Amino acid sequence: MTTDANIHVHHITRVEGHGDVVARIEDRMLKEVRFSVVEAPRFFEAIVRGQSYGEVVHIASRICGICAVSHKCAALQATEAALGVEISPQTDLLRRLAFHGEVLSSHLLHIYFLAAPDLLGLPSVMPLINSAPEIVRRAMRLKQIGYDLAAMVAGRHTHPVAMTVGGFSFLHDPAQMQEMRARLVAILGDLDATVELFSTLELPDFERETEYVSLTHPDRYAFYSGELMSSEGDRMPVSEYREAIHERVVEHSTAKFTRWNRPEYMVGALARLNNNYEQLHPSAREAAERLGMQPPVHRPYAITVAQLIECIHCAHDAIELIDELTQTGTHAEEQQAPVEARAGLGVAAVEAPRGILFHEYEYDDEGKCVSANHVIPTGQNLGNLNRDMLEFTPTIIDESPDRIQHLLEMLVRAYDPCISCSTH
Amino acid sequence: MPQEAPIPRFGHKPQVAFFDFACCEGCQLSVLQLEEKLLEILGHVDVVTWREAMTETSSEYDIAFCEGSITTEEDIERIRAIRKQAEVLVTLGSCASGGCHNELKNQWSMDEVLGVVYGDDAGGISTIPSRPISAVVDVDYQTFGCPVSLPEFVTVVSCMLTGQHYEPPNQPVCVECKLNDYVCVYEKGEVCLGPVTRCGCNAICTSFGHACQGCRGLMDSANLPAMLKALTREEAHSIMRMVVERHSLTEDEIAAKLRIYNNWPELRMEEAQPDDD
Amino acid sequence: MREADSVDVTEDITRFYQPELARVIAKQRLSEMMVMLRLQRASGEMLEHQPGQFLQISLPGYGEAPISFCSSPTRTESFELCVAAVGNLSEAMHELRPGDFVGIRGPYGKGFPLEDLRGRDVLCIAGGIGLAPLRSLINYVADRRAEFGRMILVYGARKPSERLFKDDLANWDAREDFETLYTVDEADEGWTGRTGVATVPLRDEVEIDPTRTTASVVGPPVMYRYVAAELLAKGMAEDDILFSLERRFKCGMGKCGHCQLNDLYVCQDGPVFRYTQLIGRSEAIEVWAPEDERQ
Amino acid sequence: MAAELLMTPYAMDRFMGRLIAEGPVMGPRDRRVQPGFVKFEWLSSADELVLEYTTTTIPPKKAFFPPRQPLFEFELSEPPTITAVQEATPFTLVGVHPCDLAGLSMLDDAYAREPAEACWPAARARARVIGVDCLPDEYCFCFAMNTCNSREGADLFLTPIARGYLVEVLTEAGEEMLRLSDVEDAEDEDRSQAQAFRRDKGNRLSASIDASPEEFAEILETQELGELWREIAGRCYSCGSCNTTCPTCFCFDINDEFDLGLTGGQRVRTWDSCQLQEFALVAGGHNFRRIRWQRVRHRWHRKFLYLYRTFGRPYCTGCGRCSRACTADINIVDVSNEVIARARGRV
Ligand SMILES: Cc1cc2nc3c(=O)[nH]c(=O)nc-3n(C[C@H](O)[C@H](O)[C@H](O)COP(=O)(O)OP(=O)(O)OC[C@H]3O[C@@H](n4cnc5c(N)ncnc54)[C@H](O)[C@@H]3O)c2cc1C
Ligand code: SF4
Ligand code: SF4
Ligand code: SF4
Repeated sequence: MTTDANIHVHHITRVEGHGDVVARIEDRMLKEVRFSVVEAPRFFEAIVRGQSYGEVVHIASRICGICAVSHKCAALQATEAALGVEISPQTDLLRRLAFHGEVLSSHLLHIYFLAAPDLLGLPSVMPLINSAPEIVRRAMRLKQIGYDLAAMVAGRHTHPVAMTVGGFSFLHDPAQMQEMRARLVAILGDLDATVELFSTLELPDFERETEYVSLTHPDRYAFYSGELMSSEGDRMPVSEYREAIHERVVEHSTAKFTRWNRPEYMVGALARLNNNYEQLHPSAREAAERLGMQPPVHRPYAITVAQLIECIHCAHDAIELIDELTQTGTHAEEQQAPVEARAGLGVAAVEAPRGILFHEYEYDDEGKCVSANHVIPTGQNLGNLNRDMLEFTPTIIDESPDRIQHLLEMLVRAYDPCISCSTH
Repeated sequence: MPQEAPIPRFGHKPQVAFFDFACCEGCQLSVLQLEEKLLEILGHVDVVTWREAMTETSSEYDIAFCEGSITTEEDIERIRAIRKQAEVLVTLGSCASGGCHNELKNQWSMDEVLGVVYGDDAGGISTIPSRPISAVVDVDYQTFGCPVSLPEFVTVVSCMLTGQHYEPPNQPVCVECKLNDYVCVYEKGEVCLGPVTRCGCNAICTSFGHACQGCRGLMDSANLPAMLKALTREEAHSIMRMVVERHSLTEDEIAAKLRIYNNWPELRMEEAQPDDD
Repeated sequence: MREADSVDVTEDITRFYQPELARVIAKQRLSEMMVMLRLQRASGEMLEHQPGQFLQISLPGYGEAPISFCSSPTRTESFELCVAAVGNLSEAMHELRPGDFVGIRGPYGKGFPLEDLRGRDVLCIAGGIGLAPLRSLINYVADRRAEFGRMILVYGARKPSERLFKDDLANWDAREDFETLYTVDEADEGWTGRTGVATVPLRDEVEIDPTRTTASVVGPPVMYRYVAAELLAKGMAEDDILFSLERRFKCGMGKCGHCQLNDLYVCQDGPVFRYTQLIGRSEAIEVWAPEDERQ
Repeated sequence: MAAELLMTPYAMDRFMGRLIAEGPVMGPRDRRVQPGFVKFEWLSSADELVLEYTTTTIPPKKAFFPPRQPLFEFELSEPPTITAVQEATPFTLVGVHPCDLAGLSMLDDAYAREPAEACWPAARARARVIGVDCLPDEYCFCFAMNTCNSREGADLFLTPIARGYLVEVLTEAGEEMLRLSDVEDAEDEDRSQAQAFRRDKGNRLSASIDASPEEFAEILETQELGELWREIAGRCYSCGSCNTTCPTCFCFDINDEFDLGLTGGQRVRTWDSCQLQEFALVAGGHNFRRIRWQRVRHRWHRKFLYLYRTFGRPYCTGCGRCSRACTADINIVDVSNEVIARARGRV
């Protein structure tokens, strides 16, 4: 039986960015437990000042290499709001399609490469390259389709410069679109095999009810746009986010924490699933049933499973979007809306793979950025994660220090934190 | 000379470690997108440390791939230690090799940028002017791009494993753009940094009709004064006249555009012309 | 379909660029930077060449580059090349072992005009690794001694340790019918010979009959201007001065454009030129003139 | 003069369809991802062909000499093996403007010069060429370079007229091709329309070089214009776009690439440009055209002096691509005329 444990994981592995897990147990009493962000900030809110709007959106995309499409789209929408730009319905459809590519690649990276090794009792996916190459290939195939889908629409997955204020700098090749559709149909089987795999894996059973925050949209499962929503019942336009989301600087962290109704809340796949479950594609809901994931789900370890369900939704919805685009055809006239520099303030929010993401920019009358604010999903989750750790650790206090450490690391990983992005 | 494992240069299967400094980690992620090619590379080496992807670590490695910029005192110590251990150090992407957005912050005092982001609570956070890894330690192979240009990464890996040098190309993006038969974005009235930017990306941005943003940094012989002249010259022929009139850029604005990826060391428009005497 | 004289559509159109194989039969280290490789065609056939000509030599994967023959065409069963380790290809060539294969194309280019040299006094001036192509000429003269007049060699190396072909140097020095003037820029402890640049002994110690002499010069680009001045001062005609030039070659056959010197292709029209051909060609002269004299 | 026939737009469409069915066809096509810009591409159907266009970025020489061309593959066995990557399918090149026909013919001469290079003529020999008359843009000056009515190397040549196209049959191969088409006899009205088209084109081409090729060559040969070259070089990026878009440039680079297996790879030939800083750099750091103005001067000398003297005509077709491509707006006609003006001012 453990009486003392002094856990300090310096730079936890298999997460994006640098964070430490600290837990101190003395005499079976939890003295301290926390996840702290020690990432070096890059000061995006400061460095975009003075840049013209066209460059701001490119720089903003560099906040994160994993969810660059989300950052790009948030920056685009905020900038378009500030400059009063109306994008074409075609652009809206294409951006939503690119989004699905990013969600697929980001979630599958997490599911297979970051989270799965824990569940399979492995230190990483590397040993599988020799022992179970078909799983590694499946994982790479799945992840790749996300990259390729985003790249087809946006030119490149990581930092998609072809997405510009007002539209796109090029029109994708329609022939490629059909090829992509066929590939999407073909990977549905791989996704099904993944559901199969996950239905056999056991997650630590820790539950804690919390506030779930996401976008919500009247017509669809919200990713690219929508209204701000809390599971506590609030709804408001995104432009009023400062009324709800309160950021603060905390000790031990270069990322800021946030609160809304409760001192901490959860964002991300599980929050979306809880808030918008009915709008999931029927096949995704079916998978949710198979995986025992009908809302409300209060198990943070199940975030990974929620991501998998979203992947199924995204694959199906991407196929439908492609069909819609094929039916209407894509037109050069709708590729790029006219843009004029003017002074203005714009706010936008999107559902990045890891949760709701806010960008806000103010421009002067030459279209140069005066100020910026970014609220990042991982930052918003930090409070909630720390609260989980605080409540979960006492329940496992009798485990060995190694086991405690492992369970805490798994909990951090379940949130799929994107730390450099949260610090930005 | 037949090449067979073990790689002759190392006398054994080399051990590889990945490290990251301040950046978006998009370079690592891009490398993961190499798919089959990545598996082929992994066949020649053993990855022993890669915090993002694996929990196993080792303090023994032959090759270190490093991404990101150096922005803290602690980073300097860390990269020096890595340099000491690694026989070969490869920088991944522009943050590590040249200069990237990170270096934009060097325009202001560190107190000012801390204040803008953290307000009055920034007390515990420290930062130093950002610089690429290549400005702190010797680097054996450099790859540029934001994110890293995959064709260049593949070339560098094959050069490294066959014991060859790799010099970053000293040619502008226009060369690759033209060889691919892309439409010059100036023809569409946009301003492109391709003529002064180091190629090696296979002109990826112009391939989808977007101006080169200059992410790979200036090539050695970049003629910046020529860019000032070209973008402000009134007596131009039709295409360039359209560009000049549409944007009416000032010299400061042109410099600001170039600075996004070229602020280490601080960009000086008049100086970057080692080509001519 | 267009008429194409002598072009067979189905033939292998890239053969122009495909090397044949040659085998390394011996390797000798000449200095820290230099090795000499003795090669034989894999087909076993002889390779005829002229002193001053070059081969495009390659190691698949490492590139291709021009290297001069350093053996005399009178010794035909194999041929020798001498390679300085300066880059990817040449460093890899230093790793070759007897039995290994290389690719060769050639011989290419215009070498030293042997017909014109016959019966005349042969003055060779070598700087650094420029001795390599001249060795081919010198040994040719040695093997057919009766066909030539005086044989004078001025050779300057940077340091004693960088001197090439030490056995040859000693042999030539020992011959009654050779006049040799060796110098180094920087002496070391064991060095008892001359020090200073090659132009000094050329100026002070070489006496020639300018009407009977042809000078063959190979060395670094900066050397040519000074040597030319000395030779002209001795009364030589510009037409009797031969320079072998270095440029970048990719094809070796006057197509790739890299070696262009004004209207000349160094690989085709040279690499050995008469001084008369170079006078008035700005891209030869500018290169020899140091910075201050550039207009 | 060769036979002249009429092809209606409908017949043209069917003709192209049949050509494509018969074998590979390359021709000007609208860019899928950037509509409004035309490039030479392999066509998959007749409706992709754009016969009325101003100019393409890259000239049609790429059909015979691709910008990036593997020369052979190697495998590092004992002994190493070298395998040709050979492509010998006959094809048809459609939609080549007169200036580009002249450009192809200039490269024929350049590559045929002893020792003849085999790739180019072999690629040329397997292709049929159909020319078409052009729509000039504000950068071209083919009239001044005497290429605007070139028919060199074309098997058929098309001129747009009201009823479709006037077809000139120039070779037996051209006649042979027409078996795939439904042509009618041309009438006088068709012929005069074609002439009017050419006259009209000529009238729109006003730019010209103010000296004869011989005089221009002499000026370049005899005049020191260092100051002018320096001025131009002050604006030049050394980006090489003027070379990489030129129909008469033929310099190239050769490099080896390993496959990631590290036991094999290929030797690749790519287009190169004399304007790039390292074009004349050799190992050891010596650069024989290190200074920008030397490279700028070299470009003019090569086109209007060296190759002019070797082959009897300036190596410029007047297509204007280099001026159009130059993002520093260095215009070949302006600079040439400035050279001439300064030289005359001096004498
Ligand atoms: C006519 C002639 C004869 C020569 N004879 C000899 C000789 O006998 N011994 C000797 O050691 N060297 C000789 N050289 C120089 C030799 O060709 C270069 O040192 C060699 O190309 C270096 O190749 P690398 O790949 O090792 O160097 P790198 O610096 O890696 O070269 C990089 C690239 O540039 C090309 N390159 C660099 N320099 C040259 C060059 N000078 N010519 C053509 N391509 C170049 C190479 O092909 C290579 O692809 C000769 C050069 C010429 C023109
Ligand atoms: S688009 Fe940019 S990179 Fe391409 S040719 Fe034009 S200026 Fe150069
Ligand atoms: S295209 Fe213009 S800028 Fe580029 S090398 Fe040619 S002349 Fe110079
Ligand atoms: S030099 Fe310029 S105008 Fe002349 S053929 Fe070449 S690209 Fe055309």
